[in-house]
Amino acid sequence: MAVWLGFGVLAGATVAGALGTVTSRNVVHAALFLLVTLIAVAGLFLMLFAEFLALVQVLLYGGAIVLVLLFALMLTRIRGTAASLDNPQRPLAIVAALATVGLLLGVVLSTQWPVQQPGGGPVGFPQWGASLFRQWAIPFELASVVLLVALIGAVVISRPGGEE
Amino acid sequence: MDVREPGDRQQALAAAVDKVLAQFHPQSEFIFDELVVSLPPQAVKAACQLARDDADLAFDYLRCLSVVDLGERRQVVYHLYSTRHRHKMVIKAALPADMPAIASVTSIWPGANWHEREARDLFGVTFEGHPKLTPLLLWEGFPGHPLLKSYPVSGLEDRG
Amino acid sequence: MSWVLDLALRTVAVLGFLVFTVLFLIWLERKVLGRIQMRMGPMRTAPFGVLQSVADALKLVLKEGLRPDGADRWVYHLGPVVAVLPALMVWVTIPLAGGLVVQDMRLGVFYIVAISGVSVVGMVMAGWSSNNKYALLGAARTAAQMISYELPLVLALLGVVMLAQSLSLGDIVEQQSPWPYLLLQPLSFALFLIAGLAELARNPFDIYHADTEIVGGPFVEYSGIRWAMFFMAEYVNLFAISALAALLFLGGWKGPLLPDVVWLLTKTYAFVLFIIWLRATLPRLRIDQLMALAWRYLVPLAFANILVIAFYLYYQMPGWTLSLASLAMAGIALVPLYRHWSGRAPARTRTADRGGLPKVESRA
Amino acid sequence: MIERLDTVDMMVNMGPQHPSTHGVFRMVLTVDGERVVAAEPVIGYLHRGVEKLCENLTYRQIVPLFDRMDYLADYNNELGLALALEKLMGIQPPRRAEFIRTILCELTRINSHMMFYGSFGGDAGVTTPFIYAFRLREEVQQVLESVSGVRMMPNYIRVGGLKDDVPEDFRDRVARLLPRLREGIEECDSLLTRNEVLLARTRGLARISAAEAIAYGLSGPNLRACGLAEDVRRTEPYSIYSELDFDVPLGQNGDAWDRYCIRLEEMRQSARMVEQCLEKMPEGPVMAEMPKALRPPPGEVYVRAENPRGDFGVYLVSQGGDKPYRLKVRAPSFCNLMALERLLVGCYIADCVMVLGSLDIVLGEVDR
Repeated sequence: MAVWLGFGVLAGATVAGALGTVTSRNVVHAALFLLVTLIAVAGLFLMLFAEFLALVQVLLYGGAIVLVLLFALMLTRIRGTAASLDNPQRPLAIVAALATVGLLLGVVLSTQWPVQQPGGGPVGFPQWGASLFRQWAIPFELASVVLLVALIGAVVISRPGGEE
Repeated sequence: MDVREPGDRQQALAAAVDKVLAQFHPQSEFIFDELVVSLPPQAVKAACQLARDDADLAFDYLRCLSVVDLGERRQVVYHLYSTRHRHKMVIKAALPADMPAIASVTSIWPGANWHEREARDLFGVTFEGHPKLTPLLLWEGFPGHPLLKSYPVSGLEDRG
Repeated sequence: MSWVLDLALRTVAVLGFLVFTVLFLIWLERKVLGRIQMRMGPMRTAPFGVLQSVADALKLVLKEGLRPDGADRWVYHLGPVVAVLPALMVWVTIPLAGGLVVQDMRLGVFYIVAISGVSVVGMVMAGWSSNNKYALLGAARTAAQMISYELPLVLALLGVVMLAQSLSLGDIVEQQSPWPYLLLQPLSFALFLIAGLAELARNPFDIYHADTEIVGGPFVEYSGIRWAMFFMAEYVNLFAISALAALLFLGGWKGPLLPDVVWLLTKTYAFVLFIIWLRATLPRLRIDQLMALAWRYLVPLAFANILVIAFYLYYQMPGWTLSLASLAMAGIALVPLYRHWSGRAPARTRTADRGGLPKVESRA
Repeated sequence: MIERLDTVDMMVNMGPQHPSTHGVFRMVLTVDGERVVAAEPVIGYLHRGVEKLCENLTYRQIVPLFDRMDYLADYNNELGLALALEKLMGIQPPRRAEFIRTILCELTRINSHMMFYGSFGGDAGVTTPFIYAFRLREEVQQVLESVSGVRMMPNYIRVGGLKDDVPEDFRDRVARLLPRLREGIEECDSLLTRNEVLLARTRGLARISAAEAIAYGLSGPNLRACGLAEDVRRTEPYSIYSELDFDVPLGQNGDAWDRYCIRLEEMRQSARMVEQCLEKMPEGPVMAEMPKALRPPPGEVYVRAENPRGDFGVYLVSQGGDKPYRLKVRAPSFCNLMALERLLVGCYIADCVMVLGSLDIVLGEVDR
C-alpha cells in the first residue's frame, strides 16, 4: 500500500514536472520544472533499490545540469524570448518524441509482468565499476567523447564573433 | 624676498611665453609669483595647444579651471603647470555675459572634462566641442546657474 | 513500527542539535572575530552575550518578510526552502560518534555530495527571482563557483574512499584506527579544505556574498525568516564540512580518554575556528582568480592524486610511500604558485631624489 | 536563432546607496558578465554650493566650511585657506604657529591614510584592517581633540596663526604618540601588505601611465604611484616644509598596489616630519598681529598645498571687502575621480570598488 502511494506521488510529480517543462512560457520556470521531474525520477530509482543510480541522478542532473542550464539562461537574453520558445526544429522534436514513446511502449509490451527480480539485493559497488569499465568501457568512453565535442562546440558558438 | 618681485626663472618664462604665444598678442603680468596671461577667448584653445606642445613651456598639467563672474563679463581662468619644468602660468579669457561660450580644452587636457561641466552647471558657460556637456553637480533641468552673482542666495525654497 | 519511532526520534534530536549548533556558531564567530579584531563582540544579552543569537533569531522570525516588486513569486518563496532542506538532509548520515547517527548509509559520502549539490539550486533560484541585478550577479557567481569546486571536492573525497574501500562514514572512521588519513594523504586533505572553503563561500572565497561588491549576492532582497533560512543553511554547511574534515581525515571520534562525542566535536570545532580565523585575515579573491585556481591547479592535482592512490593500492605499497608521494605532489604544486608569487613580491617604493628637484619659485 | 545565443550586456547601478562607494557616489556600469564594458561616474549628491556660501560669509566664517569639504583632512583644508589669505594680505604667521600647523596637518594625513588603509582592506573583503586602522586613528584623534576640543571640523587654524596655543602637555602627548604610531603602522603593514590575495587583487590593477595621469590631472599619491615626484611640499614648499627632512615615496607601475604602498610609506614620512617639528618647535606667540576685520586688498591669489588626497588649490579673488568675491577650490578628489571612467574599463565588477578605493576620494570634497 505504502509502496503504491509512494509510487503514485513520485510518478505524479514526474509527469507534472514534465508537463510544466514543456508548457511553461518562462525558460527558467521550465528548467525548475525539469528539476522536479529529475528528482522525482531519482525517487523512482530509490524505490527500485537502485540507490546509487538515484544519487547519481540527483548529483548530476539535479545539482549540476540544471545548475548549468540556469547559469546559461541567466547570462543570455531570457526576458525577451517568451514569444520565441518555438523554433524550426519542431517537426524533428515531434519525431523524436514519437520514437521515444514507441520505444518505451515496445519495451513495456514485450516485458513479462510481473518482472522477475534479477539476482536479488542491491548491486554492489565493485560490480558497478567492473561492468562500467570492463564490459561497457568503449561505449562509456564514446559517451565522454560526445560530451567533449558538445563542450567544445558550446565554447566555439558562444565565443564573441564565433560565427566568422 | 619680496613676494611681488618675480625671480629670474619667472622672467625667463615670461619671455618664452611672449615668444611662443606672440601671434595671439598676449598681455602678461605678474601677480605674486604667477605669470598671468590674458588672451582673447577665440585664441585660448590654440594658445593652450601651443603652451602644452612647445618644448620650452610644456604645460602638460591643467591644475584648475575656474570661472569668475565679473558682471558684464565672465572670466575663464586656466591654472597651468608643467611637470617637466615645474613652472606655472595662468591663462585668462573674458567672455561676454550674454553669450558666454569658449572652445573646450578637453582634447588638450582630458582632465578639463569635469571642470568644464562644473563651470557650465554653475556659471552657464558653454564649452564648444566638449564631448558630453551634461549637468555634473546639478540635476537635469536645474533652473539657473547658482554661482552667478545674479542668482539669489535665499528665497528659492519653492523652486525645488 | 519501533524502527520508525527510533528514526523519528533521531531525526528530531539531530534537528535540535543543528539549531542549537547554528545559534552557537554564530555567537562563536562573532566572539572570535571580535577578539581577533580587538573588540569584545556581543556583550549585552546575558553574560558574554551568549543569548545574542537567540535574540537575533527571534527578531528575524518576527520580522516582516518582504518580496520585491517584480520578483518571481513562487521561485522567490521556494528558494530558501530548496537551499536549507538539502543542508539539513545531509546530516542524516553524518555521525557524531560510533552509532550516534540517524542512519549510517552504505553510500554515505556519495549521498552527502549528491544532496548538498541541490542546495545551490536554491541560491540560484533566490538570486534569479529577486529581480535585482546584484542578486542576479550573485546567482551567476554562485553557480560558477559551486560547479567548479564540486569537482576537486569530490575528487579529494574519492581519495579517502579508495583507501577505505567504503563510502560509509562509519567504516571510514574505523579504517583510520592507527593513523588518520591526514598523515596518509595530506594532499587530499589540502584539496578538501580549499574546495570545502569555496563550497562554503568563506573567505577568501566569499565571492558570491561579497558584501562590498554585490552587497550580499543572491540574498540581497531577502528578510526575516526567509533570510534566516539561508543563514541557517550556510552555518549548517559550515559545521558539516568541518565535521566531514574531522571524520574523513582526523580519525573522527577516535581518541584516547575522552568520550567519542567530545573528540569529534573538538576536532570539528578546530576546523570551525580555523575557518573563522581565515575570515579575519584573508581578503577576497576575484571570480576569475577563483576559477583559475580550481581548473588550473586543483583539478589536475586532484586527478594526479587519484592516480597515485590507485598505484599505491594496486601494488600494495607501504603507507609511508603514499604519504611521501602526497607531500611531494603538494610541493610540486606549490612551485609554480611560489614562482608566480615571488615575481609579485611587493617592490619597495622608491623615494624621490631629494636634491635634484627644481623647485618652483615661490615666496620663501 | 544564432544571434539570440550571445550574452547580453547588463547595466548595473552601483550607488549612491552602496557600502563601498565611500559616500554618496554612483557608478553606472555596463557589464558583460563580470567584465566592465563602460562606466559612468555620477556625482553631485553632496553638492552644497560651498563656493557660493563662501561669497556670502566673512573670511573668518569661511574656515568651518573648509572643514566640511574634505572632512578627513580638515586641518589641511584650513591651512589651504589660511595660506591663500596670508599670501594675499602679506601676513607672516609666527614660527611656532607654523610648526604646530605642520604637526597637525601631518597627523591628519596619517589619520586620513589610515582611513584609506582600513577601507581598502574592507573593499578587498577583510574587516580586520579596518579595526586596526581605527584603533590607531583613535590615538591620533585624541591628540587632535586635545588641541581643538573636537574630533572633526576643528576650526583651529586661522588666518595669521592659530585660534589658541596648544595645551601644555601637547609635546608630551605627541612624543608619546609617535612610537605608538610607528609601531601601529608597521603592524598594519604586516597585517595586509604582503598578503598574497591582496597582491593578486591589486598588482597591475587599474594601471595608468605617468603621461596619462598628468593629462587627467591626477595628483597626490595617485600621481606619485606613476613614478612622478610631484609633491607640493617638495616642489613648491609652503609653511616650513622646506626645513624638514623627508622622502617622497614613488611607485613604479601606477597601479592600485603602488597607490596603496605609497600611502603606507607616506605615513612613515609624516611621522618623521612630526618628530622633527617637535624637536624644532620654538616658544612664542601663535597669532600674528592682525587687523580687527579681515579685509584683504583687491587682487587674486592661487595657492596650493599637499593634502592627503593630493594637490589642494585655493583660488581667491578679492575685491577688497570682508568677503571673498570668488573662492574656487581645486579639490584633489574631484580631479582624481575624473580618471575613474578610464580606469574601470576592462576591470571586473569586483575590481570596481578596489579601484575606487585606491583613488581614495572624499565625496564632501568632490561635490563641495
